[in-house]
Amino acid sequence: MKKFVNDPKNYVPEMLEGLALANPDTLRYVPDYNLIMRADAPRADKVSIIQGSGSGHEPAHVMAVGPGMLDAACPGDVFAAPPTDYVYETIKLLGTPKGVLLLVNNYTGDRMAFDMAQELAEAEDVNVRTLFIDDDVSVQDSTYTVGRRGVAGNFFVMKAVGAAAERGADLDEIYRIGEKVNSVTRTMGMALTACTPPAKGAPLFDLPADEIEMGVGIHGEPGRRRVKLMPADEIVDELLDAVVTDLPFESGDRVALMVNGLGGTPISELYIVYRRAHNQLADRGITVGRNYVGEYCTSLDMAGASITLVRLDDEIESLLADPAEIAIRVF
Amino acid sequence: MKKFVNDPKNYVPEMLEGLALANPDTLRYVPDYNLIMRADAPRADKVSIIQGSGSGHEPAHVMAVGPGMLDAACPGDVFAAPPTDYVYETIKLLGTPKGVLLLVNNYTGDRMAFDMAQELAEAEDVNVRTLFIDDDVSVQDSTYTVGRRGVAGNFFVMKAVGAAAERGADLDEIYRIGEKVNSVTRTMGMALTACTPPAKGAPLFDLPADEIEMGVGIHGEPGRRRVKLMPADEIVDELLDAVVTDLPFESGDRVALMVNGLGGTPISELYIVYRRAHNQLADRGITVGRNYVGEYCTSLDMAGASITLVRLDDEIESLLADPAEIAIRVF
Amino acid sequence: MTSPSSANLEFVVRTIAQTAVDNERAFGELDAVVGDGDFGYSLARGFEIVLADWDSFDRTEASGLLQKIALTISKRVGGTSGPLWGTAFLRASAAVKGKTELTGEDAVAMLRGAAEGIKKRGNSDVGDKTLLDALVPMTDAIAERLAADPATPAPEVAKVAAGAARAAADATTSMQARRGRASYTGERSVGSPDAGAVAVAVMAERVAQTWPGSASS
Amino acid sequence: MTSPSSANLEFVVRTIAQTAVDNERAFGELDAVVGDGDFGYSLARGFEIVLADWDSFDRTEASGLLQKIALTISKRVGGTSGPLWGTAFLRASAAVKGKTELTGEDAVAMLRGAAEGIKKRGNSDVGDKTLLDALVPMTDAIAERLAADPATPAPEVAKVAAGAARAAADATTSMQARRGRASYTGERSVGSPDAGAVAVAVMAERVAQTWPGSASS
Ligand SMILES: Nc1ncnc2c1ncn2[C@@H]1O[C@H](COP(=O)(O)OP(=O)(O)O)[C@@H](O)[C@H]1O
Ligand SMILES: Nc1ncnc2c1ncn2[C@@H]1O[C@H](COP(=O)(O)OP(=O)(O)O)[C@@H](O)[C@H]1O
Ligand SMILES: [Mg+2]
Ligand SMILES: [Mg+2]
Ligand SMILES: [Mg+2]
Ligand SMILES: [Mg+2]
Repeated sequence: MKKFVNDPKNYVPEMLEGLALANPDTLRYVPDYNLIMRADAPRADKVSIIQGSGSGHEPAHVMAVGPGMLDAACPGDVFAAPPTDYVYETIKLLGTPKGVLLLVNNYTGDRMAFDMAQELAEAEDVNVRTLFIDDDVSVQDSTYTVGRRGVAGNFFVMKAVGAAAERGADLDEIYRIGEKVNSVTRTMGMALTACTPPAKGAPLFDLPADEIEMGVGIHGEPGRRRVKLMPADEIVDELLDAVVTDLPFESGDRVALMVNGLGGTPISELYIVYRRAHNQLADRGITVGRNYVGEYCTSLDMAGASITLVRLDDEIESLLADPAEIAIRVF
Repeated sequence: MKKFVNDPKNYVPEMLEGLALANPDTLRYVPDYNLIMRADAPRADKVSIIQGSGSGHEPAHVMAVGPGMLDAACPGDVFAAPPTDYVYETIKLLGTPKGVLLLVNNYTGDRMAFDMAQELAEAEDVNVRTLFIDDDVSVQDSTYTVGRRGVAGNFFVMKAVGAAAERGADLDEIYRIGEKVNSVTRTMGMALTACTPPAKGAPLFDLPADEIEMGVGIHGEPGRRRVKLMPADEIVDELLDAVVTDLPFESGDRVALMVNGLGGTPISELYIVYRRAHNQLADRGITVGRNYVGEYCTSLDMAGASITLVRLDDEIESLLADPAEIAIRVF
Repeated sequence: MTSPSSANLEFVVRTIAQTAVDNERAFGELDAVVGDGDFGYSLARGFEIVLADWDSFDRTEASGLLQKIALTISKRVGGTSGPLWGTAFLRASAAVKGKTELTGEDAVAMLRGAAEGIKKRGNSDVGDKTLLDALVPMTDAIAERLAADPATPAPEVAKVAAGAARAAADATTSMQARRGRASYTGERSVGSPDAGAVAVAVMAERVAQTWPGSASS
Repeated sequence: MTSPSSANLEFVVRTIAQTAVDNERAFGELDAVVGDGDFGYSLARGFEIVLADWDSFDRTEASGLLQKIALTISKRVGGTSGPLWGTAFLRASAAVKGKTELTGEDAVAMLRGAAEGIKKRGNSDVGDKTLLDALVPMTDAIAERLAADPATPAPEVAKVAAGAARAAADATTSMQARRGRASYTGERSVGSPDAGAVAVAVMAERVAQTWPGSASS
């Protein structure tokens, strides 16, 4: 396994320690609950926003903590939902009179941990609501599955509710906004290579040198289908078509377009993807109002990308444009 | 080759096209000279800053164009200095009464192309100065080599001279600042894996599963030595020691610390690296005044990282803290 | 059957814990086929604490011991397994609340409680290709055997349980996952057994093989 | 020696260009050993334009043709090779300025001009493990042969050149690079030949093998 890792068991805590050392004035690391929080949280005049999920998706979500976005992130081990207890303690630490919003990607483990923790916290009179994010179109939603997965689109929900919370909105209003953003957000991703979880020390799955996985999950879950390697433009066309037709996005729509790298793909390639996606949307009469090219929700060192579209309206666009200060930065 | 690529010959132009499509109001792509420039450049009241180099190091340098940093970047093909002619045309396009500063990483091809272009431009009365950046401690500087290479430390030179130019400084003053920053900047990198240039379609060198390359160049040039895979902390210690003892950085120094990913390494691992580097510097009595964790100067999809230190003084720190707006962004 | 004494319960729980720790890698590999590969890691992190803290647990009462283990698991185990296995131990604890001597019926009640807890927490049932597909058939086999011969010796019951769990776990291979991460893969989940079900079988086999005084131990 | 006519020059230049295009991958591999692997790509991008634009070039005068090629290379070839090969063609052009008929001495003068240009531009010399280590010995061998027998037929001169270039290129294997990207690797550059020197040898060999009317063509 070729990684910067010491003992794989310390992968997450050492990363969090590094993050806190790099942001001593703004972030606080609470090792007991594996928690990253704003140094100035909780604030009595503001709803606290918490996102939890497995680790391995950085910058989601620990590096999205800061003014205008999350008040805390409560990560589990790599690809594992956090223990119920940690979620519960995080809610208690961040509790404010205005309440707490939990953002949870729709996975069985995360749902259960957050459900249980919410119950426990409510028993202590913390006002909590939980919003599930499920933007991944690669999984068919049906009663036979646990529903769509939450993937890179969670960024937009975090950003919008983070901005609304900063503006002083109350919990129900923030919840409404989060649900609305989720309802107009769609994503599909694909893997060029597998990722290597540090505790496993080997690639999570075998992907031959000439095959790719369309619709892969951000935990390396197999996707829709495995196909032969294709040129960039063909990959983009397939992803985009799945995303566009799902909502569906239509001619005249104004969208945010995110090209998200899965961890092992350089940003040069992401712009090659962006180029095609932008042009294809233009051909469909869809205008890109805001764009995001980079890493937002990764899958460790997986090479690959996802494409997310959000249908914009004035409210969403204005929330996305609000300032935010988080750990991923250039200066 | 597992990449988002169409025809490898179009790798760079398609990336640049994507970049321009994503930043229609601020950036302009000039396909004839493979050039990315600020849409509002040149400005008569300001020295123009141009950085050129091979491609494959993104976000360096095409994604560092914008207010407070570069006025233009003039990239060559992957790992190849730009043709002389393109550099010459770029200088002419960006020429202002206050002059033009060329930032060039110290490689034979780049030096030659920029030297020739400068001569040509001066013949047409453009006021040009060229600053060579050579922060890589892994290469011994001697009369038998072409000297140190310029690597991720170029970010700090760009940032400082970009800020100075924005403040209105004249060409000589900006040159002085750039030289000063370069003189207190030191970097060393290492590779966990080789990178795959799109035109080659295969890894640039063979690195067995249990070996790493210490002191690798950002074009996949072999480094100081090849060693067995080590835990993250040991790798960091070796890189940091080489960097610290070179200037040398000493107890009481205040520094900027950059942990730069080489393209295939996820940011989670970079924070594991940061943690160790920060703690080791503290042990040496060196204070981290500013830190940078992410990708600044990559080597395509290479897994690996470099560590850069800059000795800060009030002037440098203030320039680094100035605002800048470039294409890599979160919102 | 001689009643499963408190010592027997301790033996079973410790064996489960040790099996989880010893099979961290193997269970992870199973989960990697159509899941995300962390199942072994998650279980091992919880159960290694159970083993480390064992001597500090108050073991005078079965229900209390099981509750303590449930808490350790919810505290330290993440993923889907944390809530599921935590709930399972909590419900097993509830099933024998106040009892000092445990009978064969109590063993069945604990296992049924665990299965019901998992079903509720996981919104799942037999047939969804989860650990329930080993746990429930195993419990049924134990109940059946005890109904036929209430005096079946404990090691014999353990063998029956192991055989039933293994057969049921193997049978998950042909099933299509409808719950958990594997369900995203639809038909592609067919062809490999469920990691959780196999874990139950391996634990049951280890219990049977190492039962104190058992032939094959 | 029959004077290398304008047709001969055209043949040599076209052969060099075609060789660069045909060997894009091979030259790249050589550069990848201790360099960055783009040498073949860089050369091919320039020379494919030379071939494509060939018919549009004014070929009535040797010097003008070589200058045109020099410009094409500086326009389109990046890396170290752009300035070096561009300079080489420019200096070759200067060496025969105004001449209409080219002699063997002119061929030597063009090659010497090219080598001097490279040395100046690259701040390098024979012994640094660069293309100079094939180009200069090859030029010396041509000059020597023409001094010994000024009437040596052109195909024969080409063979001499190819043999000398190949031997010299092979000999770079044992050298340590002191210029160019390979120099960063210090002693690790020993053991593989220089990509630029091999390219010169391959081009010279192709010229010799395909010389119009030559035995082996
Ligand atoms: N909804 C559910 N109900 C019951 N068991 C489940 C459910 N979802 C998953 N499982 C079991 O959990 C196992 C996977 O556990 P684990 O790897 O910890 O979960 P995750 O998918 O969160 O990584 C599966 O093999 C299956 O036996
Ligand atoms: N300073 C120099 N002088 C002469 N030849 C050089 C010099 N540096 C490099 N070369 C030649 O150029 C070749 C490499 O060219 P190329 O791959 O285009 O350069 P780069 O190192 O910029 O990628 C080397 O094999 C060598 O023959
Ligand atoms: Mg998991
Ligand atoms: Mg090069
Ligand atoms: Mg799992
Ligand atoms: Mg090269």
